[in-house]
Amino acid sequence: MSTSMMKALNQSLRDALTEDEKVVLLGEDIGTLGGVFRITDGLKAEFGEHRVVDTPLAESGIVGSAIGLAYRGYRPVVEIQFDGFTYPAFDQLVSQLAKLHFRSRGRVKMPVTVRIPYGGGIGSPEHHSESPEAYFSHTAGLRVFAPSSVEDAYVMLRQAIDCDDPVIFFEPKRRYHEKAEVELRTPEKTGSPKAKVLNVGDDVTVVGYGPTVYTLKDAVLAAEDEGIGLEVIDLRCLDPLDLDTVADSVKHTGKLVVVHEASRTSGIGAEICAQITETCFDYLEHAPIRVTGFDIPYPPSRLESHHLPDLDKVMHAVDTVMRRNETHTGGAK
Amino acid sequence: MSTSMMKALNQSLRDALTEDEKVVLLGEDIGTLGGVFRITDGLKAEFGEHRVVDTPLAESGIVGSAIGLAYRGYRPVVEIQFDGFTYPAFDQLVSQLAKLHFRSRGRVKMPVTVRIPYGGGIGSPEHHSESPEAYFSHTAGLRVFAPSSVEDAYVMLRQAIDCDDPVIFFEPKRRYHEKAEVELRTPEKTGSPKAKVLNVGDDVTVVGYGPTVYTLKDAVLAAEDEGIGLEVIDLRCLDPLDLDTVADSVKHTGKLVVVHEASRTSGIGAEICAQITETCFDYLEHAPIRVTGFDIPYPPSRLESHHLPDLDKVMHAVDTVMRRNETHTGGAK
Amino acid sequence: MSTKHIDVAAGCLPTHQLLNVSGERTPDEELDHHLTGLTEQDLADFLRDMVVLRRLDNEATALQRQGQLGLWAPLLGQEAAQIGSVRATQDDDFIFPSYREHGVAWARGVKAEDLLSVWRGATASGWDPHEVNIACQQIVIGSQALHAAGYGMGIKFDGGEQVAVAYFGDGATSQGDVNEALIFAASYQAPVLFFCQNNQWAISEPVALQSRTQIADRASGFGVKTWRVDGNDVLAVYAATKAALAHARHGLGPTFIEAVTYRMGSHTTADDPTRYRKNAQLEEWKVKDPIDRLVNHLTVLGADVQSYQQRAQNAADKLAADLREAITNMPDPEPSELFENVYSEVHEPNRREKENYLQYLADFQDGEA
Amino acid sequence: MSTKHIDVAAGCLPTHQLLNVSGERTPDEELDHHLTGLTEQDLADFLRDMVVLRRLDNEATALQRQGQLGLWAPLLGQEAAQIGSVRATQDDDFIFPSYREHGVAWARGVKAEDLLSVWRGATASGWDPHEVNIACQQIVIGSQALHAAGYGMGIKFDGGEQVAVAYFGDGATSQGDVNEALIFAASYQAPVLFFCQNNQWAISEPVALQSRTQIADRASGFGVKTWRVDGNDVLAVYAATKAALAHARHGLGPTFIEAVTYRMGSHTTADDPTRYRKNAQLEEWKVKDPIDRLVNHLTVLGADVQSYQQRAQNAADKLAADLREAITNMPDPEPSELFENVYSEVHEPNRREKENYLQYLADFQDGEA
Ligand SMILES: Cc1ncc(C[n+]2csc(CCOP(=O)(O)OP(=O)(O)O)c2C)c(N)n1
Ligand SMILES: Cc1ncc(C[n+]2csc(CCOP(=O)(O)OP(=O)(O)O)c2C)c(N)n1
Ligand SMILES: [Mg+2]
Ligand SMILES: [Mg+2]
Repeated sequence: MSTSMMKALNQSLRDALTEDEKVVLLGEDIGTLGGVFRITDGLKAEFGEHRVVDTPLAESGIVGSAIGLAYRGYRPVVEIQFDGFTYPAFDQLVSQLAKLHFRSRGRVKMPVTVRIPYGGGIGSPEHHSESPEAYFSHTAGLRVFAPSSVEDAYVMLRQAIDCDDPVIFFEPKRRYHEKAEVELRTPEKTGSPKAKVLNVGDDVTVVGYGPTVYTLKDAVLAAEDEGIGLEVIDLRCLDPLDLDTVADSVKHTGKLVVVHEASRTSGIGAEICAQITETCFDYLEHAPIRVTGFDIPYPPSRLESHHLPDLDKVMHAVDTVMRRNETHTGGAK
Repeated sequence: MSTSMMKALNQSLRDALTEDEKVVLLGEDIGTLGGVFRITDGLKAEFGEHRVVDTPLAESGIVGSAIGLAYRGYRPVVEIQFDGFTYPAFDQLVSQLAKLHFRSRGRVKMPVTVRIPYGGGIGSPEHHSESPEAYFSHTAGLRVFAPSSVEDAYVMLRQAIDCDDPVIFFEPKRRYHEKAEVELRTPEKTGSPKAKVLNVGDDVTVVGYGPTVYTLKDAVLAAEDEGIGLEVIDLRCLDPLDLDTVADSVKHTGKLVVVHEASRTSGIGAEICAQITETCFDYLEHAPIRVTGFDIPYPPSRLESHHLPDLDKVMHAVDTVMRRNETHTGGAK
Repeated sequence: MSTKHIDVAAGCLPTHQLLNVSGERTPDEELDHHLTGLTEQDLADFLRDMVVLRRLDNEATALQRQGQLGLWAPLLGQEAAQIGSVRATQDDDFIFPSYREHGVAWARGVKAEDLLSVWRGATASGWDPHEVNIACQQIVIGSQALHAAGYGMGIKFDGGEQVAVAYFGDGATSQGDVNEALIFAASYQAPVLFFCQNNQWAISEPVALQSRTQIADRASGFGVKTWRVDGNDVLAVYAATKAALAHARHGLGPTFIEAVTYRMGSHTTADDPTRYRKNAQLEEWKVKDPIDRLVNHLTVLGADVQSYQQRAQNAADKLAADLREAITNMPDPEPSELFENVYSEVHEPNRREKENYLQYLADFQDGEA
Repeated sequence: MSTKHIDVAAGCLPTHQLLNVSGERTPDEELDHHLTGLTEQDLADFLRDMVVLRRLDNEATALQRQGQLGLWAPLLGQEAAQIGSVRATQDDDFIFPSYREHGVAWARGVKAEDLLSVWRGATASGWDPHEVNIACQQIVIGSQALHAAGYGMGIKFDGGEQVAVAYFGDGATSQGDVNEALIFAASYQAPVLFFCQNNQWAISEPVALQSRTQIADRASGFGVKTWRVDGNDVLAVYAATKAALAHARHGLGPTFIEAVTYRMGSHTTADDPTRYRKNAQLEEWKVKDPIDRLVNHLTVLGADVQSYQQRAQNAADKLAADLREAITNMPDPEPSELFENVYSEVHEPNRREKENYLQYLADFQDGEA
């Protein structure tokens, strides 16, 4: 059956709502409208207004009340309408949600999932194209999931909801319409997803997640044409990072390119490069490099194609670590 | 004249208030009380309640109204009472303060300084010992200053206030009482401070900032005893990072240890290690490593000495990059 | 819609109306004198403003449909709320708008194409805030209310005569920032006008979800002087705004206006309101149309309405044609702009990033990369 | 203090008082019947609670001075506000306290040493929230109000009979979160009681800086049923809390209580109130002391006050001795605790970090490192 990522997410929520009556959804416009991206389409009609809850327009309020619901034994799934509207809830996310399990010495569980459609490339106005994942990666106590495929969207959202820890769940909004032939099956295990090798190759390890993974798949073909074998890894989970999988690969290829849309400085790419350098120092043939968004506010949409990692920039970085272009570091900076 | 860091900061604010009538201070308890750390002691009495403004208890309100004051042509200097209370203002800091110059295409200036006493080691309760600098380092549009010495506290605060860009100004609160013989002189240039080599050495480059710099100075002596020469660099400015100074050093020593109190994952240390690996790959004799706080919420104070980088951990890391202890990575993880 | 949000508590504050639906002037002891000096010509100008604005709005929607804009947020139905209020301000009152105050910016002299350039995705800001005394448009709901509070504090500190005006919607009143702004403005008794266009909806959410009292009553609880007005009545909006600004200029502190209006169109061009609201409600509000209301009033006054309408129509036609021309010919920004104005003083990493990327692009064009 | 904050608007809501300063019962039509069933023994228990609590507070301050605690936030003067309210709750009402509600936690059965262990820096939480139905204490001003709103929404969703109670101070009312909490609770008509102890100060800031209206009036603007009570009158606090909880249990939605009281001591042991407030104010409030008030009332009632006081004194002595013993012998936590409960399910980096550090410590002890 061919399913889109939107539908897979919708089904994932439906199945979670069906299986556990303590699952409740909260967010702006998620009820009657079904969400601005229609991810919750039909769920209020099916489960009622006490399970699928339209909230007042206040993100701190949404996350804060989800925390209260978790105290009451609920398993809230929160939708933040767009990435750029996460920040009003930052205090509740960082000082409360992330820390309550620790603060309570394990007595209070915070099984809250915070869904955030993120990333650019859809021609939106300001605040609708951000990639704030590094903030949460730096925050102990949170898990951060970032599915890239239709199947992962379904499975990982189920895992996130089942997880007793808070999960920030980043949905690659510009891939919402991607389709795949998949059977959506309830996952067996919770915990955090592991990184996945999407393509085996000998020359360069290329790591990405979420919306950039499609670009990396294109890069595999482009590199093949040039006789370069890319080992492509989809991280899937950004916290905890499964860098054993990456290290295994780099020990084999000796070269690493990390790709993300978020700004480069102090982004997740920096952590990956730093750790891999630590664990694979003797194997590295070139410094790990990054292909990322620039260190600028997300630009007006008519310029966003320059800001986003694309096939050319990834290939340029591959050439760089292969020492094929020595003059400058270009797109990978 | 012997001056404490507290006094130097107080004098810096006094001089700024005197020289430019558009400078206004805003914060909780900064007026009549002079701030919980007394940094603004006496200033309300001297300059009046329209220059030194006690605000209602709301951090978003403080930063948001500072932005409005900047629109009006003021140069607000905001005090966030403690690091852990920065987050309610996160949206105003990240979506407004950082982006308004870009958003307005350069027509609006945001010369706002946000002073944050940060870091641990003073036996405080939760939320009073955090090191949130990486969040701001990842946010384009902000500058991030982190003085470590009495003199820098004075000079860099003047520079921050003079700077037409927003500056997040991190004050190492556990060093507030440090004293030094200094003459406090108005700096000649604004812009961002450069990194400073505090000790010249041949063997290992050790980079820190703010509260850890004192530890690094101790490490110089301890290492000398062991016959190791440390080149110690105080970063001073965390955004923009002046890594040319660090790279020059690492090209000489071939080894790098980065030290900060903040949690390790996706901290500023990761960025420094990643960039230095890029620029100095062929010079490195060992992977750059980090001595940082753990990836945990800041612990209860009776455990904080374990969490904080100390002389032993720094020396252990030095030994590691010198390949003197091979068994495990210990404190540096 | 859920039943639990229907029984909104009856408010304490009356809704001021100076023009009934038929266009007759209804007396209002508190507001009447704020209309003193308003001539028939002024009313005709209001009419022209509203007609031109509606056309601008329609044209923008059409341009979006044709792919010339990325998105558009129509103001259809809110013309009186915007024109009535902005026309009551002085040019040096500083305005902090949200993303829907096209009328406010346009009335202050912002060119239509500059307004639309942001929605085209060609630029981050359509005007110079210091030239027109309007801050950059605000998308993050409610944030600008605090900026207005701060600006008002500044006026108070430097003894200015101006007023800071924040515009926001009914939904925005749920944001912490708007509430904190009321607190700050009240605490310092700063000259700030909080102007809330209650257009009944925040995307798909009815106002009753945000507040069980009248929004105007909420503001009263903060000790802020408040008016609730018929937002489709340009005279009531104008008079209340005059009253509020006078209050501020007399040093009496912040004020709040709830302009009760209706978003006749979709939330944005990406929205489909049929999914969440009944046509009947729209029909109800059509009767209260702000332009019809003023036309009726001019008729009641015995004015030469047709010639006023004609004049307005001509201005609208011209604006629409010029706008279309300007937008369809608008060039894309240069990639170098990506790196500009991130900082007011370029710093080294910023400079290098720009240099590297422009070099990369140049090499690429040379077919090197 | 600046003059601009003195002319607070006169409030609409009256301040309920059931005991005047001399301890005489004053009639209150709205609240009187909520005292039905309260016996002299209950009053004596209130007295004991308050006396013990004051002793606990004094002892903690002393222990802090002696370096046994890192910090302490005294509740001196707020005993009636805390005891009167918590004694009106049911055990399964869930409470979200701030950092000063020692009396609330203690009355619910939290041991004094467990309370103090957090202030000692020995642990992050002094109790199991699910055992005593009190959330972890909250330091970030106002955050817990939203948790209470959410908990109350949960009660509403699952049809429970409980009420969620948020405690916070006057300063907290300026935080966006508290205002959003009122909005959420009102929107869903959730069973939530917002209990504000207006102790006149937020560290050095007088309440007039936060609000120019009575805080209770602010809540009314949100459509939340509100009482303003004399917070040093244990009967008024008790009765109002009973009324509020009944309101919620009848499905009538959220309520707000402003308990007007006074922080007789310093903000915390790190604070020096002589820097910002006049002694005269303290003297004024001493006359209104909550314990004296109840003693006076028992005297007026003709009760054997001395024996009640003796009993209270004995309980207080015992608590103080036990507490000192427990605190001075309290061991420091093990370093391994650093890494525990960061996640409910240990993950690999967390496991490795713990293992590495414990190994490092072990090596260190072996003199290796
Ligand atoms: C902080 C934040 N959250 C969510 C959004 C998404 N959003 C854009 S407009 C809107 C509704 C706003 O409603 P209202 O304040 O009534 O203004 P209106 O659109 O009716 O003019 C929402 C939820 C946003 N822009 N900012
Ligand atoms: C978000 C936040 N900002 C600042 C502080 C620092 N702080 C601790 S207590 C306090 C004053 C609180 O006053 P109030 O709410 O009246 O409670 P009280 O202390 O009087 O009980 C402040 C500013 C904090 N804990 N949290
Ligand atoms: Mg609206
Ligand atoms: Mg207080």
